[in-house]
Amino acid sequence: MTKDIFIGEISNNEEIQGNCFLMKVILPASFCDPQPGQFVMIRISGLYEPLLARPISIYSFSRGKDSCAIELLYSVVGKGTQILAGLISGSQVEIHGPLGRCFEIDEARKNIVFVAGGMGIAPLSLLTEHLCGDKCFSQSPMTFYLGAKTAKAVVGLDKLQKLCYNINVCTDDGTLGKKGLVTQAFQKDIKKYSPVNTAVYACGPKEMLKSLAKILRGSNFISQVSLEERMACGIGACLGCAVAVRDNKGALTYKRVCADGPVFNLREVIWQ
Amino acid sequence: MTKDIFIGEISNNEEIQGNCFLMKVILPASFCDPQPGQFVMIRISGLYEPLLARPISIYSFSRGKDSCAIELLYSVVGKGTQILAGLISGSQVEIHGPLGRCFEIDEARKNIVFVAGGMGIAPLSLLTEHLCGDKCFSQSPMTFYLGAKTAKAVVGLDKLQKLCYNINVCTDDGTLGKKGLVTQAFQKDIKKYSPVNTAVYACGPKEMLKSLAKILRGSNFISQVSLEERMACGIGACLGCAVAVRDNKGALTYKRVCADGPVFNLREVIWQ
Amino acid sequence: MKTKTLINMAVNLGRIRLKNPVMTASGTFGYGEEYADYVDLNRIGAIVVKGLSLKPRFGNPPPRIMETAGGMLNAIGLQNIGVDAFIDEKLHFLQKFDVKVIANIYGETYAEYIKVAKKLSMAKGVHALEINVSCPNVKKGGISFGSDPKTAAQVTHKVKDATGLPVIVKLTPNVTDIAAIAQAVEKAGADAISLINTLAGMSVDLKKRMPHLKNIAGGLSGPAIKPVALRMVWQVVKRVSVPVIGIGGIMTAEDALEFLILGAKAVQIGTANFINPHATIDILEGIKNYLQSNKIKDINQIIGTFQP
Amino acid sequence: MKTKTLINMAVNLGRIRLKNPVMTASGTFGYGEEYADYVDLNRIGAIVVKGLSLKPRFGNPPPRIMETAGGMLNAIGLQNIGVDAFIDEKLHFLQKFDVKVIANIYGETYAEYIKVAKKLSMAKGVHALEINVSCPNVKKGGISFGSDPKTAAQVTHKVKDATGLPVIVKLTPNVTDIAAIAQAVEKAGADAISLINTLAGMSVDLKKRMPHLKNIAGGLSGPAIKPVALRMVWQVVKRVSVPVIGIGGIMTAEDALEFLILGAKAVQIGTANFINPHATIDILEGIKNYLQSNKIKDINQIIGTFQP
Ligand SMILES: Cc1cc2nc3c(=O)[nH]c(=O)nc-3n(C[C@H](O)[C@H](O)[C@H](O)COP(=O)(O)OP(=O)(O)OC[C@H]3O[C@@H](n4cnc5c(N)ncnc54)[C@H](O)[C@@H]3O)c2cc1C
Ligand SMILES: Cc1cc2nc3c(=O)[nH]c(=O)nc-3n(C[C@H](O)[C@H](O)[C@H](O)COP(=O)(O)OP(=O)(O)OC[C@H]3O[C@@H](n4cnc5c(N)ncnc54)[C@H](O)[C@@H]3O)c2cc1C
Ligand SMILES: Cc1cc2nc3c(=O)[nH]c(=O)nc-3n(C[C@H](O)[C@H](O)[C@H](O)COP(=O)(O)O)c2cc1C
Ligand SMILES: Cc1cc2nc3c(=O)[nH]c(=O)nc-3n(C[C@H](O)[C@H](O)[C@H](O)COP(=O)(O)O)c2cc1C
Ligand code: FES
Ligand code: FES
Repeated sequence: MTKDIFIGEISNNEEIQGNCFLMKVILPASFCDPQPGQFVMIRISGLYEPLLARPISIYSFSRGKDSCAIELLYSVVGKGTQILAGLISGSQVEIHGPLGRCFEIDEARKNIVFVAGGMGIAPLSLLTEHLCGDKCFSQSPMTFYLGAKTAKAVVGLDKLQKLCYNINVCTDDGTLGKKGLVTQAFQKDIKKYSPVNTAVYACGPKEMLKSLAKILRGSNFISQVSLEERMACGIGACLGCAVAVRDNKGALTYKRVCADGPVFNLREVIWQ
Repeated sequence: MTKDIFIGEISNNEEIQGNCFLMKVILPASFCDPQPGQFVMIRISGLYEPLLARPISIYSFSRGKDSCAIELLYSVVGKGTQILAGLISGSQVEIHGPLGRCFEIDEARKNIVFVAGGMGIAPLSLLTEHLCGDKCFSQSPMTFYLGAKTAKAVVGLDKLQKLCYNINVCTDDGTLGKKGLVTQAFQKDIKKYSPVNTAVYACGPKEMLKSLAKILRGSNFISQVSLEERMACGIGACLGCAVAVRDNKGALTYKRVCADGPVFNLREVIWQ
Repeated sequence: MKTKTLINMAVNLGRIRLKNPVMTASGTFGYGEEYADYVDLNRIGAIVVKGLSLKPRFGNPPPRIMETAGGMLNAIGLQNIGVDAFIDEKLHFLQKFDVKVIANIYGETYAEYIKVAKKLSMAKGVHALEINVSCPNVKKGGISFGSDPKTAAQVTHKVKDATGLPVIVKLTPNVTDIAAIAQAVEKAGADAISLINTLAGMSVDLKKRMPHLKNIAGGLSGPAIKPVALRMVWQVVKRVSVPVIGIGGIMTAEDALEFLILGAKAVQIGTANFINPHATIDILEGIKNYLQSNKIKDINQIIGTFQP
Repeated sequence: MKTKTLINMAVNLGRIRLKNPVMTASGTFGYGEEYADYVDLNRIGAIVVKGLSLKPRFGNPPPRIMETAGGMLNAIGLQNIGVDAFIDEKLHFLQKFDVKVIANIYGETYAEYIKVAKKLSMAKGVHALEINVSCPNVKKGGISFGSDPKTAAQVTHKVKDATGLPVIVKLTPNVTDIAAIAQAVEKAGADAISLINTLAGMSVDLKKRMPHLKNIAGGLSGPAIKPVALRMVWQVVKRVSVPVIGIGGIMTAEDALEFLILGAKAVQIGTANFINPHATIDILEGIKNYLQSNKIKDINQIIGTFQP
């Protein structure tokens, strides 16, 4: 009986780029400090439309004296996010979380590479912030590969630039940074990184993660990826958010993105 | 193809008494002038919750140069009205109307009596306004019987006092005006009115109208009442808003509150 | 706008050719008149009128409707003016429009179905019959004709014998195996099959501690039932070769397209008309826009595109 | 607050006495553990665990869920750890609480049902079995055991013979005559009947032009199905004398009370747990408040109060 859903108040919710919103939610002090990679389930109280809460990664977190605040970076892709985008400051939302397993940090791997596609920047941005604040990594080389369809879809760059000096932006149409896929940009540079010293953290569309898996296959790189799947409960009860992974014996089994993830070792994921 | 649903903008929506709200909606100029007794179906666009529009009488109407405005007086009794009450100024609503048949005015009956219970004041207030503006009735004696459960439930009195000098307020608990039912107050006075010269207009809870029917049974008074029933379409297509009435031969038949009413001759209504 | 006219929207429901696949659902569009001020009736694929019985019917006592989550319950009780009054008073109005008119019919005995069908077949301006088999079969103790393949087939058979008009059989979803019933009515001669009618449902008033509807139970319609309707349409299209018309919770063009993609040749719009009297036309336009933005030139190219 | 304790909330489900009528629905509350941080499990009437099969099952490939209007579709595919792992790994945790534990079981053959039932009957800490008869009967070509009175009765019979525990039979709503099935399982020895399981449904992804669920069809749950659930509970309570447990779209105390007023002795909370992990307790408190403000001292006085 220690956990519950929190009622949060939206203090800001604006379109920062075409179709992409940044929402700040003020929460009671009892909301736990989230770890990078964790997410919340967000819902409008009282309404059955949408019925289910939507999972959104925690993009930033700050704690005040009597309250704390999270920021969510989300793009409007369907009805649920559409309704979220319509909420004005002062509106109340139900926030369930922080949920899920965070990125695991291996102190032995000092060289950090991030690969983000689209909204994948959200959890990786929080991770970057954490690592920068961690004295164990403060001297670590960090490289960020950030991909998007087009210049207008690149979000969160401002904040990132304050944290990370080495950012490679790619767009599918070349309107910002290099033209091409973010995984291609990483692949070009891959020789720069020593597999045993490097940790690759990635989040983005399935196709991007699939390419990354191909690139890293057979190598000694360690890579953790944050996956997405439709969710109902967010806490491991409904088994709705299944993802196919290899078990110890290499056989296919299903894990729950919400409770066993959303962060998985890239190696264990089975791409269909 | 002359009719359509209008998108209105709420310019004001406040609680004027415990649980009772006054909403002002700005509408395009193409919205027709409503007649007293007519109503609108109101809904929040885009949502399926509530699914159906709610019928609310037009309480007041004004026409500007490029737009017009209606006022709705409503009490929160369930989910739909609850959601309406939560809408802030600037919100958009779908307004369908004006709908239904209005009160019919008999120029021969110059003596006017209104009997309103609770929210029943809404259509009767608009009717009073109309009659006051009608030169045929400008000299007519008008008496308003206004009933409510308690003082706090009496609404619209301010506006009414500007229109009608003879207002009898009754509350069930005697906290305002006379103690007792509004129909009892009318019954006490009934001898004052000549049946053939008087028109009685009434709106209120079913029990109130039923009592009125009893009081007027066998007399020569003419009475028109505005009825309520759950509605889906509001335009006579679904047959959902049936009310039992007597046909020409005195046999039971069903009429549609939305299209054949909401105003009926008290005499034809069958009370179950 | 010009390019839109290049998209073919016409579909064939067996012998009936519709200018587009957007029809109205029986009982939700009156006799057409009620919506004529809102919608250009010439633009609708077909108008299915309120269910007609041999004699006029009063219907059920109120309350007759109640809202539920994403849906509504109705227990109208098939109130209607009767087939004769329809022919004498209502058909004339509909004939002024260039639109297919489909008469939805029902009876409590086979004989009633036959008589209503015969009367409508002789009237001018009716293009097809739609048999509502959800009605209680008085002889069989009130169990609906449509809940058993045998009685459903029997009604179909008898109506087919009584009319030269194309016959659509409208199925009830309150059954274990809708595909078996569809196959039975197809074998009995149905020219097309429409589904679903409403799901039987209830709701309870906590203040009165009794059902909201005077009739106790009613029929559930609206967005809430769309998943059930889609599933049943899918089960039926796989098993019959006559055209299938999808009905149930269609509020938008996207909803309609879901049915078409699964193989429905046309759709009927019901409850949506109540909350948007312009729904049929909005849906028609929306389907055209979808086809256009996907560069599809013929509606028939989207129908049944999902094949597992 | 003190006066609240004076209200009796205990109900009897045949041989099982529940401290209150609020149970969890199978598959929506995991094995209890998942919600133990949110809810004091001691306060729940009974916990029905995720459906158990003889062998562990992987379940269906994703996507497994999809939201619909007022509801959700799921095609989990009965993923579970298997009855042995449940007994070895999960039961222990539940035994720490003063709560009735009900094991929901299913099989693809009679033999499987029997074996699962026997294993659970020998384990300590299981208070009753709930038979899920919605599963495909492999021998009968995949038609569910619960869609035919004969097979439903047969499963009931066999499980009853295999166990000394009270047996609840959980009915599927995808049938023509739910009351006939209820009567059949009552006759076969069911100690109680719970209903409804999910309605079969589908939804289509317009971008991919294929169903959202990999499994094509899934089960519809949530507020959308409440009217159907209420109607079926009403049909069943009228025809059986064993206790009936109402399930389907219960989100609030008011929803639960609708079922109780119609005659359900208890209710199960399903989808509501997903959007409010505290739903069971909120509903329990809400029922108490309703009774208190209506001056009713015993929950049993509200059960079945509607009599037409
Ligand atoms: C752990 C986790 C973290 C996430 N973090 C973010 C984030 O920080 N920012 C962000 O914009 N989005 C994030 N998402 C995705 C977000 O949850 C979905 O975009 C959202 O639920 C879509 O809801 P909708 O009602 O608008 O779309 P729907 O109408 O439900 O669907 C529209 C489209 O979105 C896809 N979709 C729906 N739900 C999900 C889901 N749960 N995961 C993936 N795709 C989905 C559908 O396949 C469909 O193509 C995250 C998802 C997960 C699982
Ligand atoms: C022609 C007409 C004019 C009306 N004018 C007004 C008005 O000016 N001001 C006002 O406050 N109300 C008015 N009403 C009543 C109003 O429509 C209902 O109070 C409203 O629909 C309730 O919606 P809900 O979702 O809040 O309640 P629900 O949750 O749907 O129901 C709550 C309670 O309200 C009752 N109710 C629901 N719908 C109706 C209905 N259509 N008619 C009567 N009772 C209903 C129910 O029986 C129930 O007891 C009018 C009704 C009609 C038919
Ligand atoms: C108020 C109402 C009346 C209806 N009357 C009839 C009818 O007379 N005959 C019939 O076959 N179906 C009738 N139906 C069922 C609809 O035609 C349709 O099958 C059902 O409502 C599902 O579609 P929807 O969800 O789009 O409304 C009626 C439905 C409603 C809501
Ligand atoms: C994700 C999910 C999993 C379910 N798993 C089971 C199950 O294993 N066994 C079973 O009998 N019912 C199962 N059900 C059905 C529920 O127990 C319940 O009958 C149904 O969801 C209707 O109730 P609701 O509307 O309150 O959710 C499941 C439902 C959902 C949504
Ligand atoms: S969302 Fe329910 S188990 Fe993951
Ligand atoms: S509300 Fe549809 S006929 Fe009156």
